[in-house]
This record gives sequence, C-alpha cells and structure tokens, in this order.
Amino acid sequence: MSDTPVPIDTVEMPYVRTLGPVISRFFTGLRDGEIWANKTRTGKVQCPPFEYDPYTGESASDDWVQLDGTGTVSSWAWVEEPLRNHLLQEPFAWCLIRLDGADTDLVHAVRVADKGQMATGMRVEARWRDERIGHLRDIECFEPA
Amino acid sequence: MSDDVKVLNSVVSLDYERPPTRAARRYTEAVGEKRLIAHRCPECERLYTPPKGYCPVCVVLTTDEHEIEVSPEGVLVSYTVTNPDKLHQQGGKTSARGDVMLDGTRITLMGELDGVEAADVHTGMRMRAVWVELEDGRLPSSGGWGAVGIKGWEPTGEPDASREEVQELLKKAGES
Amino acid sequence: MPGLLREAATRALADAELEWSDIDAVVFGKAPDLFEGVMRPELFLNDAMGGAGKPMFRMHTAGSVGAHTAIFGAHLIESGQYECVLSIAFEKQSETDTSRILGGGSRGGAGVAFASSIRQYIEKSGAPPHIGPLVAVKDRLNALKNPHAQLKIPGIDIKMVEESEMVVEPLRKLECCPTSDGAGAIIFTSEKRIPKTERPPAWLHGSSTRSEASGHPSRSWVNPLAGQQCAAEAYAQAGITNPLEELDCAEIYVPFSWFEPMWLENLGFAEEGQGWKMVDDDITAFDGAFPVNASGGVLSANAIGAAGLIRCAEAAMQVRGTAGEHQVPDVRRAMGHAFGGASQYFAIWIVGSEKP
Amino acid sequence: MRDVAIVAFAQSPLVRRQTDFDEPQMIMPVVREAYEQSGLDRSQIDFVCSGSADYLAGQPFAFIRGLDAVGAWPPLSESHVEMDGAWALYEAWMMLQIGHADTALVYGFGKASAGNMREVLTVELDPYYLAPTGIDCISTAGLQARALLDNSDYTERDMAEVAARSRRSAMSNDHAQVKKDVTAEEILAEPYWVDPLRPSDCPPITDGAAAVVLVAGDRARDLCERPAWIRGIDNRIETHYFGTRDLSKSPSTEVAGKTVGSGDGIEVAEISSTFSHQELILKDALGLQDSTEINPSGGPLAANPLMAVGLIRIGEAFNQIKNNGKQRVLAHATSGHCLQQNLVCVLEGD
Repeated sequence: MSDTPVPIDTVEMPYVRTLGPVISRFFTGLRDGEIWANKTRTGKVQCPPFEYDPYTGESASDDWVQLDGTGTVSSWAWVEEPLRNHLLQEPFAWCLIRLDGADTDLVHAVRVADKGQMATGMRVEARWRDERIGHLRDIECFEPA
Repeated sequence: MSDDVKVLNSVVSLDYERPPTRAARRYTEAVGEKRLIAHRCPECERLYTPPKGYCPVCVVLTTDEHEIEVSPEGVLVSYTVTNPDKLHQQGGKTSARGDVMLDGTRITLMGELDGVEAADVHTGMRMRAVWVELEDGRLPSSGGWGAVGIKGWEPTGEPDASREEVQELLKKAGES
Repeated sequence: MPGLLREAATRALADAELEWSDIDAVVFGKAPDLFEGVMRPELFLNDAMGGAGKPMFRMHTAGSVGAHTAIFGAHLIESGQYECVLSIAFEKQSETDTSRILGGGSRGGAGVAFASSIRQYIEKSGAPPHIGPLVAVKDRLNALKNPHAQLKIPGIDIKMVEESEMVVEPLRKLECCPTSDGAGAIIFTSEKRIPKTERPPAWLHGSSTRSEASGHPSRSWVNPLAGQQCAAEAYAQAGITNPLEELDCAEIYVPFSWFEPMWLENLGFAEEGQGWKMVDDDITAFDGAFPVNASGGVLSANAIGAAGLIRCAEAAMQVRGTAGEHQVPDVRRAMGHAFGGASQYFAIWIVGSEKP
Repeated sequence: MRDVAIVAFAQSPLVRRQTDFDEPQMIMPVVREAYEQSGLDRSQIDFVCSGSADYLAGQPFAFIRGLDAVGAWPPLSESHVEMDGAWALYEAWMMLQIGHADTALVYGFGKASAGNMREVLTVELDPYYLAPTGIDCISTAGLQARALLDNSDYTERDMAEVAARSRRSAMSNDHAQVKKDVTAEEILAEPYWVDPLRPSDCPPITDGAAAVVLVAGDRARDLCERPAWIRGIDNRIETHYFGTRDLSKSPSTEVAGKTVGSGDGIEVAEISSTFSHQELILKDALGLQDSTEINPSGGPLAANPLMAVGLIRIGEAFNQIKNNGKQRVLAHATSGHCLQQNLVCVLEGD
C-alpha cells in the first residue's frame, strides 16, 4: 500500500477582477495599442500606473502621459526553459524596462535571437499583438530597437 | 467610455500532491472492507475517526498500535434539511444531512441521510453507515464538512433513542 | 482590491484628520487567500495602504480575523513602540465563487455545519421557532439606519422572513448573511497623539482572543468554551462583573439569526438556555435595554475578513457618538465581537467613552 | 522595554518531502520538544502564535489544523499570522511587552513539497500587473541578482562563494537538507538555471516546522541556563512592484537593522538569504563586518521550509548564545519576492 500513487489535486478557481479607474485606463490603452503612464503628486511618471504613490500611499495625480513603447533594459534574467504560464514559450529574458519618459520600470519579456544579444542598457521596443483584449499580454513582448 | 476595459479575467490553477498519511491509508483500506477504524489516544482514551495520527488534546502522536475498530452505527443527534440549489451544491433535490453519534463513542459524524424522506427525519433515529465505493483503491474526493469515506447514513429500523437519551449523549459528548 | 481598501483607509484618515505620513505601522487582516486568489495579498496591497517603509503585519484567524486585526493594532500602541497605527481588513468575495472554497468542494457550505448546532440549541433550550426570524427582522430594520449596510429590505417583517425560502433547515434565506465585498479601517493613536477633532476617541478597556482545537469530541458548537473564556478575560480587563448592566450595547458576529441567542449566552449576557428570551422580550432591539447589532450586523453585510473589524469599529462609533442614524443613546461602554472557524476562534474588545 | 528572552527552540527534520507526517504530525514533536526544553507545561504557556500560509497546501485555513498540534484544549489565548513564524514571534513578543502574557509559544510550519513552488509563489504577486505574466520566484530573483551584479562590484564568483560556503556549513547541521563539500569553482561550472542564477544559487524545496518559547523577565534564567534576550526587533516592508524599487539594495533591512543595532558587534548572523546574491545585499544593508560569521547553519540555501525558515534563523541565533557561548547575534527573516519585507532581531546573552 506504500506505493499507492499520489493523486494530483488541481486547485483551480476563476477570478473576474474589477480594475478600478487607473488600471482600467491602462488596460484600455493597451487594448487600443497605446501605453499610458500616470504621475504621482510629486511628478514621478509611473508605468505601469497606480492609483497611489507606492512610496507614500498618497493618491496619484490625475495627470496622464502617453509613452511610445520604446525603452531601456534596466535588468534581465534569461529563461532557457519557460514555465507553462510565462509570457513567451521560447527562450527569452524577463526584463525590467524603463520606458522612455517613465521614472519606473515595467516588468515584461524581451525576445532576442540569442542570449548573447542581451545586455543591461540595451534599447527595446514593444511588439504588439494584432488581437488585443486589455491585458499585459497585448504587448506580446519587447524586441531590440 | 462604455467600452473601457473594466475587468481582468484570470484563472488561478495550481497542482498539489498531498500524499495520504499512513493512518489515512489504513482508514481507506478499512472503508474498502466496510469497516470503521479509529485511533484511541493512549493518554486520554478519546477516540478519533478517521484516525488523525495524533490526539489534539494531549499532543501525542498515535500509530497502528492505537488503532481499534468502532461500530459504524449510532444515533441521529441532530440534522438539517438542505436545499442544494441554494448552496451551489450538486444535484437539485431537497435532502437531509445529519450528525450521527457512533455507538459506544463520543464521535459524531456528519453525512447525507439516505432511505428516509426529509419530512420523516427526527433525532433519536438509529442509523448505520452507507459506505462509499473506493475508486482505484482511493476514496473519491469529497471535501466539505462530511465524514470521510462514508457517503451517508440510513435508518437501521431499530427503535428510536428517546429524547432524554439523546440529550444524555450530547451531554456526555460535551464533557472534557 | 487596492481601491476598496483605500476607500476605507482614506475615510478613517479623514475621520481622524490625519495624513498617510502620520501612520507608523499597518496591521492588515483578511480571511482565506483563496477568496481573492492572491497569496498573502498584503504584499501587493501594502503600497495602497501606505505601508512602504513601515512595519506591516498580516493576520489570519478565520472569521474572527477582523477583530484580531483591530486588537493587534491596539497592542502596538499599548507597547509604547508606536504612536499611530492603521488596522485595516477587507474581503472581496465577488470576484469568484467563494462558497466553493468555504464548502471545500461539493458537499455543502458553512450554513450546513452551523445549522446543525442551531438545531441542537433549539432542542436544548426549548426556544420557539420565531426567535430566529425575530433576530433577522431586528437586524434588517437596524440596517436601514446604516448607510454602509449592504442588505436593505424596507418593510421587512416576521412574515416576510418566515415566507422566505428554507435554505438550510431551520434557517430561511432572510436569516442568513449575504456574500459581501467590503473593507474597514481603524486608526489607533497613543494618548499624546489623539487628534484634536470634534469627534472624541474611543478608549480600549479590554481585549481578548481565545482559540480551541476543532478536531476532538469534547467541544460544544453551541456554547464553546473558548467564547466563554474570551468574554471572561475581556470583562476582567475592563473591570466588568455584570456585562448586561455595565455594557450599553454590543456588536456581535451573527452570520445566521440564531447565533444571537446562542452568543448572548456564550458571552454571559444571559444564563444558559435563556438567551432567546432576551430576543423575545425585545431587549436586544434598537430601542431595547441592550441593543445588539444596531448597525444591522453581519446579517446585513458580511465581508468576512473585514466583518470582525467592523464589529469592533461599530462598537467604537457607539461610544464615540459617531454612529449617526444608528447611534444608540448614551453609550459609555460597548463590545465588539467576532468568531471564526468551526465556532472555535473568538476575539472580543470592550471600548468606552472614558479613559479606563 | 520589558526584558524578553528565548529559552527554547526546536525544529523538525528539514526534508525535501515529509511523506510520513501531515502538518499537525510534523509540528507536534517539535512543539513537545520546545515545551520540554523550556521546562514549561502546556498549561503554563500564556499565549500561542503561529505562522503559515494557505497557498502552500492549496487549502484554506491551514492554520486551523496547525492548532491541533499544540494542544488547544482547554482553549488558548492565540493568534496566527499568514506570514513566516518570525512575524508570529514579533506578535508574541508584543503580547509579552504589554504584559498580557509572561510566556509564549511560537511556531511556524510549511510543506512546500505539496505544490509546484515556482507556480505557487507567482500567486504572491500583484494580480493585475505581475501574476498574469507568469513570472516566477527564480526569475524575479534573477532580475534582482542581475541588478546587484550591474550596480555593485560583486561578481558571480562572490555569489558562488556564498552558495558553496552555505552547503559546507550545513554539513555540521543535523537538521539541514542540502549538505555538500562543494567549492565556488564547482558551482561556477554549473550551467545557468535562470541566468545569472545557477541551481546552487537557489534554495531547495523543504518541508519543516519550528517552535520557540519566549519568557519575560528573570524567570527566563530559571528555565534556561543561557537565555537569549531580545534586545531589539523590527520589521519593515518595501513597495511591491519590482519596477518601483532598486532591487540591488534592501532599504527596509537597513532601516530595521539600524533600529535594532545590526552594525554593532554582531558575532554571528543567521539571515534569510534565500538566494546566494541576497546574502551580499543583506550583509551590506545590515552593515555586518567581515568578522561576523554568516549562516553557520547553512541558512535557507541548505533548507528552506517556507513560513518556518525565518523563525529557524531566530532559533539558530538563540542556539549560538545557548550552546556556543556567543554574546551578541542577529537573526533576519524575509517575506515576499526579492526581499520585499524584512524582519531583523538582535539577541544577547547575559
């Protein structure tokens, strides 16, 4: 009886997450092929945007700026074997990307032909999906600019 | 504005492996043989079924040597009639669930009441276990608040316990 | 989720006339993470709670968690280590089917487990069947006075409750709590930092938590020892010997109508077997001698993780005199109470309008 | 501040998969050992606090079963944090500070083996911006390691030295899971897992439990030959989204460390450096001198029972005072990805 196989128990729950005004605006922009950032009251441009200044809890300002989807890699980690939920299902780099005009970094994927092309400070640009739904995956990934 | 993206649909799906403990495996085997086993705490003599492999009152582990067989029959000490539709349960009919206190123990086990109309259910009825069928040597997944390995309870047809006897059982169960 | 929390937090800050920067530490509470599908969501919600750079704690003690969250916030102040603490709790149950999580699968929900102990209570105490509906009507009428209550049923009466469908015998639909989204926030300060507002503070006179193991045959679901002991310790701290005389009202966690008489006994407001008579005699009604759940209680809104904190906050509002339309007159001392698990986790606080 | 000391510490075997025991069975012997070490009977414990997380087992209310393991009958004055047991210790310490209790039992437990931790810990991230990308804990640590390599003089060799030393130190720790006489060269020869991390830069998956007994005042000396006095304990959290902070630093650790005097005469530090590069970040944030011995137990790289691993650091630090004659030691616990939240405590002998 000791060799009874262990059953796999899948805990699966669907969630319909209401977004609130700020994330809603950001995701609506992504669906429309646009990247929007908002400003904290101290003028810091956050992308992705938050309802608040993460450092103080103060509400963010109502100022929004549109970014053009190009940016610079601040950090990266190369994944040779993606997990089933990863953004890309081929070898790629997770990256922190400082979009031009933003003061914070966006976490996303960068696709290059070869790991040797990856470097901190490299310039990248967003590659959009044709069919967009209002999700971070509307940007398929970033690619060298 | 009406076509703004208002929600994010996501599915959290995670796989878990939770190997059964030795006590749970032995309990399952016994259920397959339509037997009910329990562990008796060596310190306070409280009985636990399914066996936990420990006594939470005395903080001691229990093992095979503390295993005993208990009667799968007892007295209905409480019940409720549920309308499954209202609780997102499977099935659609009104059903009764009850707590049965096993003979010679202070253990009450909850389960569906079978073989009796909901309107006829009353405390004091003598009940016996209706066993689940094992699937590949395993208990079908149940979860929830029901007893493990026991699908429910059906009347034995024996005479009822009196209201006084039921109160006495409940009182005995509450003693430390 | 962040917006829901911030709605509560910013209102608490406004009530206290304080800023985010005044907060020294954050205590956060909610019930199971599976409800929202985020493991330890305080980690991401922290920024929305103004927690960055501060100490932050996450409580989880099942349904009693909100009250634990409040009590631990008070402890941080009591220690002298902090001057201003935010205790905040929430639940957002609408994003998935939380009954699937509570029921642990397909075989029933919490109501099924509790209905059984309610039947035991009824059989043991000899309470007449209309007691449950009476509680339901009272709490729902109270809810009409509370702008934050979720369920408002104008004109509700016994007949309406008794004619509502039977969900889990003996509980009818209108005797059960709804599924709710909600958040609550309480701000604590040290004595020297009490905000100079027109609204007086509530003072903590006593608090207690008690838990008991679920899985053994000696325990009672009807009158749990942990609840009795929890109340006894809170009374001892507050110097209370006769709670019914010395408290002016209470906010008790009553998710199903019959829990009111059960808990009245468990908390020492009535002798064992007599709690239902207090209900029957309208003593716990809004204009009774000892109003219970003047806010409408959990029967009118049950954002599980927040509900206990809101009970504590409602008790505080009563002693502060800030409860608005559901203010009970002349409240000097009040109880906030919560329970969780299989009637095994209890947390109570007693607040007063005077410094103890 | 009231004097509060640790007088007992026990831990389970720390193993890849505990197949014999479920959670209560895993905790129970540990709790019994802690009671016995302290000389206190269960009835003499005023307050109990635990740390665990539901998502480790994928079941709500994991802590309710944990309560079965400590003898919660008759009822206990009790609480639970959905955090590492180190934070449960903070809550218990607070109960002793305010005089609501004179003794406390603290425990933490987790069976990380039940789920796929790389996927489970993704659920710990922002559900709008991070979790939907599927980014996992090895990848987030990789981003942090790269940020450190880019923004400091540290190299992958420094990381490998940490990883190798941890596994060698673990050889003298009976409870550790990964013990190996390994060199930095051997680790540098490993292929990357998530570049710049190699497998040996990452922690094992571990099942385990730990318990600590706290006592206030002189009574601690009666119960323990050499109690460890909690001279300072603080915890701080940082912003969540990685793009809003400098991952190469740990300002929350720095602030908590300054509050408790981490830079001053620490002989031994037991720190929750879950990944090799995190030891380098933490060492700098805490202001530890080169003379400070770090993780003689092997640390999380040798055994990483989630929700107990931080409490074990405190317990191991206590053992340094009790068994090794050390006078001033430090323990650190962490929570979340990339050192988001950190707890630091300084213990002293008499």
